[in-house]
Amino acid sequence: MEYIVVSVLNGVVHGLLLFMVSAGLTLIFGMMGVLNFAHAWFYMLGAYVGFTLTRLGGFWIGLLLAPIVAGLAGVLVERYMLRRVHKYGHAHELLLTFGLAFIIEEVIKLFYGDALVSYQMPNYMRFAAFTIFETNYPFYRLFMGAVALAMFVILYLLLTRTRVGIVVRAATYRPTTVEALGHNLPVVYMAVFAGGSALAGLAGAVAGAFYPTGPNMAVDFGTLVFVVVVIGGLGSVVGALIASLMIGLFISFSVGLNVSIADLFGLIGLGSWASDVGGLFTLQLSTIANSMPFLLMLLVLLIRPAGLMGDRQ
Amino acid sequence: MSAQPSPIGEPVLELKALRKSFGDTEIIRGVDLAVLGGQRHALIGPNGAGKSTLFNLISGHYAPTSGDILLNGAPIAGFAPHIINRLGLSRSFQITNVFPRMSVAENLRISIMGRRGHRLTLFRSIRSLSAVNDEVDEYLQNLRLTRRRDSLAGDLAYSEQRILEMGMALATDPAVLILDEPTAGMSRDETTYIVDLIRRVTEGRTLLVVEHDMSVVFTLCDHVSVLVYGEIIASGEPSAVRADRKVQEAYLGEEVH
Amino acid sequence: MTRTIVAATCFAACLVTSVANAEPVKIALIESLSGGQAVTGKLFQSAVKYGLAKVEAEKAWPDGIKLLEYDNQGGPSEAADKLKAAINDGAQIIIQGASSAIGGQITADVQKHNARNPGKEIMWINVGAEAMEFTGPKCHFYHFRWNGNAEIRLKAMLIAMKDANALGTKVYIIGQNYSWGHDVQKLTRDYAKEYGYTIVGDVIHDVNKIQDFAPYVAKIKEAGPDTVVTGNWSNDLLLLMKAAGDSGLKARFLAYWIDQPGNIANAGDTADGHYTQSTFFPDANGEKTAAFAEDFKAKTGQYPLNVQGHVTHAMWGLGEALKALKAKPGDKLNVKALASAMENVTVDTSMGPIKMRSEDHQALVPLAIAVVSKDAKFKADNTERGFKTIKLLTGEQASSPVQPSCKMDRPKS
Amino acid sequence: MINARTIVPLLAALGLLVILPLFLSPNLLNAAIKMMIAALFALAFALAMGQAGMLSFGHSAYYGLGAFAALHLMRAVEHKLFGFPTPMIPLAGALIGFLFGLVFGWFATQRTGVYFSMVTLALAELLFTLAPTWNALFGGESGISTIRGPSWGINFGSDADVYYLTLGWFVVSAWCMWAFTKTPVGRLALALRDNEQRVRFLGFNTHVARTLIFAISCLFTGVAGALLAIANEAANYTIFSAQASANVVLQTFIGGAGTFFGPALGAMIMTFFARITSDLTRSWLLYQGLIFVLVMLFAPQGLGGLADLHARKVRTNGWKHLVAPYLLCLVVGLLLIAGLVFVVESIHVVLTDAYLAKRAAAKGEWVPYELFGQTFEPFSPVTWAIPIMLVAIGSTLLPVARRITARAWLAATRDVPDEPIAPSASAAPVAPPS
Repeated sequence: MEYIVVSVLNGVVHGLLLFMVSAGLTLIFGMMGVLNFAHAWFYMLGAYVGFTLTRLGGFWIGLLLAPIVAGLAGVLVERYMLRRVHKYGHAHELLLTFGLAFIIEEVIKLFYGDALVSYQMPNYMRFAAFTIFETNYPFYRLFMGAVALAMFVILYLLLTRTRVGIVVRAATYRPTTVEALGHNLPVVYMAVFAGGSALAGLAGAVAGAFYPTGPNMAVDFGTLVFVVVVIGGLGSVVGALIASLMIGLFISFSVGLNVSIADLFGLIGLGSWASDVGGLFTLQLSTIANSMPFLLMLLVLLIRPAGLMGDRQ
Repeated sequence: MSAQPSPIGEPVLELKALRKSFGDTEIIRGVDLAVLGGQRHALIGPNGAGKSTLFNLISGHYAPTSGDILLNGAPIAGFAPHIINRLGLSRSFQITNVFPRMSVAENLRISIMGRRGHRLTLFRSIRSLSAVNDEVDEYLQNLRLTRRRDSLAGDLAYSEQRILEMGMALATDPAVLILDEPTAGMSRDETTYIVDLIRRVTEGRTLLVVEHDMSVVFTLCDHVSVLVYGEIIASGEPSAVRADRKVQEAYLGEEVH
Repeated sequence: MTRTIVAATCFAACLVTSVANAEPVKIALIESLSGGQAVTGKLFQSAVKYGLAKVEAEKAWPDGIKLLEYDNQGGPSEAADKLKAAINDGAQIIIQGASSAIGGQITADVQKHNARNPGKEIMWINVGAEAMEFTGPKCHFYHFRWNGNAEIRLKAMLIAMKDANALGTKVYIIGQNYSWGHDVQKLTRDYAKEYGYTIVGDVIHDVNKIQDFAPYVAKIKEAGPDTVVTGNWSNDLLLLMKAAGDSGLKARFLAYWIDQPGNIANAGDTADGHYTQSTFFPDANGEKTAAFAEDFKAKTGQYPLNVQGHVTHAMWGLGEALKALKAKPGDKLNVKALASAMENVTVDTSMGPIKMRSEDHQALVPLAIAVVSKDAKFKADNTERGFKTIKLLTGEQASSPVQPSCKMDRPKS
Repeated sequence: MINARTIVPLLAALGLLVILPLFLSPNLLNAAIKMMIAALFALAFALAMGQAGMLSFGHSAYYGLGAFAALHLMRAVEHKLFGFPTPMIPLAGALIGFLFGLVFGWFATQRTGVYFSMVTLALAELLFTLAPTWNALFGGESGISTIRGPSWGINFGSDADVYYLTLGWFVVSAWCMWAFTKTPVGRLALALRDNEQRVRFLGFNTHVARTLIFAISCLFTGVAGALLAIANEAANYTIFSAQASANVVLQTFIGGAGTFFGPALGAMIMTFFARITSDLTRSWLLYQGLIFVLVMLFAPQGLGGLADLHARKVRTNGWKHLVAPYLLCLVVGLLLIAGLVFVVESIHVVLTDAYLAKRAAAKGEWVPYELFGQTFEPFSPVTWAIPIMLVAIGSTLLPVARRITARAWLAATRDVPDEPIAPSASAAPVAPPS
């Protein structure tokens, strides 16, 4: 029981973190069709801005400015790069951002070095929110979860309840009509991209204070955010949330299960044969817990190509 | 060009109680339709009547929710598009749908080499398939595209692209050819030209055409069915359908002022 | 055709080597200097430079030595290319350490090169590849390991913690899913009886892919160990310590690599009270180690940390071996002779003498065991914390037996 | 179209490649081997990407599998289990590449666009995770190592032998892939790239066709992997890493995915670039990223595409218009690059620990730093003037150079019928929102 409760808590918060990082990408992907490969690098940018400002002015200023800096970077990227290559198709946009990821990472490394930097949350936030079965639950984990939920609510309301959201959504399906109605689509796109990048920046500033902030932090998330978006379904904010939570819970629970394929064969009396074969068969589920997102994505793509909440491929 | 023989007067393509829903919305609500061999059958109807959906069902793009589609008496509902094509039904598209970065000749060649069994031929050069290449020239000539042979399909004029588009469907040598708005977006002259061309190149084939332009319908087709809100409300000779009161109300009344 | 070309290339190569006669001995450092593992590669780089500066100052080789640096970009295939480049540039001594994967490539390539080019041997000075097999089944005459390995390090920590009554009786093992993690797992199990503990659980996980260790900590907590043994490094260690600290896990960590740069700064107070070991801590041997640390800092900008102690010592060991050859100006380095000399070399360091063991070419390195504490005399990462040495073991004390799988094939001379 | 105009330069290039080892230093010879392997990998990748529009993010899987297949075969020969001629070892890579291409491709090609990419990525990623734990097959962390056995009277000990072996396989494979474009399936690949849906309505089973094409691409990828295994005589699981997949994507697009030889060109240039610059500067990845972004922005069809454009459009004697403007562009480019490099490298030096140690020794003073063998004062106006001057001159000349080049281009291509150029080689991975 204790294990289950703790695992659910951990899984949910990790899932929310994933959502926080991928929310912006969902927005960009869904609204513009742009596959921003550099998304996780905007997350990294946010963390380093947060780190720098925590030293200079304070943690909260970092939290405020990180999304702004990341958003401005997003504006530059959209205005001067993506727009140029838009006519060559989405593959080109993807490849461009792919190169951009290298640049962001290397420039950060140029200034901050190859080692981890010490980005810490303020001490007054470092306490256990509650203790459950003698396990302390850090307040900051709840804080991250709350930020992620806030992002979700705001995004959801923004897209479904506001005029901007309606225009953006309409632009997804009928770009020419929306332009004919007098909406400035380039500006809308720029705003969407900047907004998505800003969300990544905020996520970086928030999560970077809890997880290590270093040169490899973007690579770790680089493809995972795509996995979330693809599992969730093209541009579906709800889908991304569900996918994130699924991945979080899946990992959290698979860690605790010492099960291998050989054990499954054991159920039908072939256990010793499978153990002898070794390799894949004796691999414990817990050892490959973090490959689960990819496995999950394979399954989803083969069974439900449009993703969990997507309506088309 | 050798068309596969269609049994004249027998139903070649039959739709029986065909239904298709997307989520809660039913787009096709029980369509019964028979296209006879050699017939030039037009399908007309106001916007949103479900004409394109019907075409997508027939050509295998969607699987029907219920009901049957028979091609030469054999059921094809839910079959993959390439199977349906191989069974002798080919379609053109409402939106121009060619291979824009390949030459005109290459576009046609894809159709022809597929039909001639070179679908996965790996160890022969294109140039050695002389039967295919001869036929490509023949089609180019018939479609009056010889002059544009080596142009990229994406660079053709719009009307030429529509002709190529139809030619590609035709080049798979189908018994039944279904054309989705072949004259959409064309000028009067172009329309006359293309209708004449269609009439000539589809000689001896069974034809099902979605068309908005009533003059095209009346010059090209010998049978008209009217689809309104997913149902066939009338079917018959053009003149008879024109006189049908239901059609007048539902369709012509609002379309032709 | 081919034969003439072979002849031509040989001819060119001979030209190069004959010209090289009067030149300094070339030593090639092949490390990860860019990309994700650059931080480790640069640690090696600065210590190698520092160590060789002394070798050069002492004129260990009359014509001097020259360091060539190559970036292996973190990959074995690139390392193979750079090794070839180094050989072609005239390097006779190869230094590498940051990864056993790359070490595997280098040790095999060195063997093949030597088999194919008798008389033009090269040697690999291993300053960090810790997989057991390099001094086991893959051991050979031209490889020398100057660092510890999974067993040496584990044994040292067990001795020290047992002495300090910090080990307890219940041990949990968490490690990374590759040879290093497996080595640590196996050895911890093997030593259970000798040091009087039982394994209450173990888990192996993906390498450097996990963002959240809380589930693992939950699992550890359930098992209720006194001590958690982990060979994790980099993010995997840091995240594990943080998650453990946050959840209020009471167990101590016996962790191999807490002293990697950035760890202390990032882990904050969650690192307090955990045990680690190293081939060098500034407070390990009083004034001697402190003096070395200060000199190192003056030259390179920071106190020696992590691998830097033994990397420096390895360079000095190389210097001693070079000196033992008693070469005259103009002499060409004979690597076979150098390897023979290095087999029995002893080098004096602030940590105590380091002796190379000729049976398997594993150096007997003194190890210091430390606990992370605010009381530490030397602080790490510009924080208020540092490593407080609780025990210093001599090379003999820390050593592990020669692996029977090592069949050293010595050249007949 | 085989005619004298294409065959003569090709034969000349081949002849050059054959005699090249006579002139190359051992280092360059080794570089040439790796460049050919990279080029072959890129060509194989482009067969799926450039021709059939399948952007695979997991081609390292087949590269690695090809390498391990070759290594196991070489090991079997080394342990005298059976005999097998060394020059034929890449066949093992081809076979394994093809088989896995069929199986993995069967799953991946059920999807198109970005979903296809994600499936290939996931498959490669799973392999990357499993490989280090499967010691019997992949040899754990240190991988599998073996030795090239002598056969056919050649001992395959020297790089020159490996060079000729690689060259032979490169030429044969490249010829096969070129011939592939002339087959019905090769043409079908282009049609699939342009409009997969339409192909389906023309009677083709596109899933089978795409699987076959993907598997053929994997076959040659396997050959490239096997050649790498032969050259290195070892491999470990890192060969499956996403970085290897990413590299081939980068190289292919820098070279130009839409032309046949572009990817090979890109791979050769970038492999050489990495090899040279990685020992010169720690920021070479930054420069590589910059090159990639600049190519994507200003020459989206890649270097091969640019060359192709010149070959198609420039009149026979049009070159004389272009030489001077291009030289001007080169100068401007060099000025800008020099300015940028100076700034980047200066920052790099000033932020190293060694420099900080020097500053500490000088009690916090900004001591001079060394760069390119010169000494610079960090805050001296002279130091700052260098990059500012370079960049200022470069950016002033830039618009001028662009104008002159545009005019020269018009002059050089006059009288050539103005065929619109296809937008780009890459097919959109996602259907545009409709």
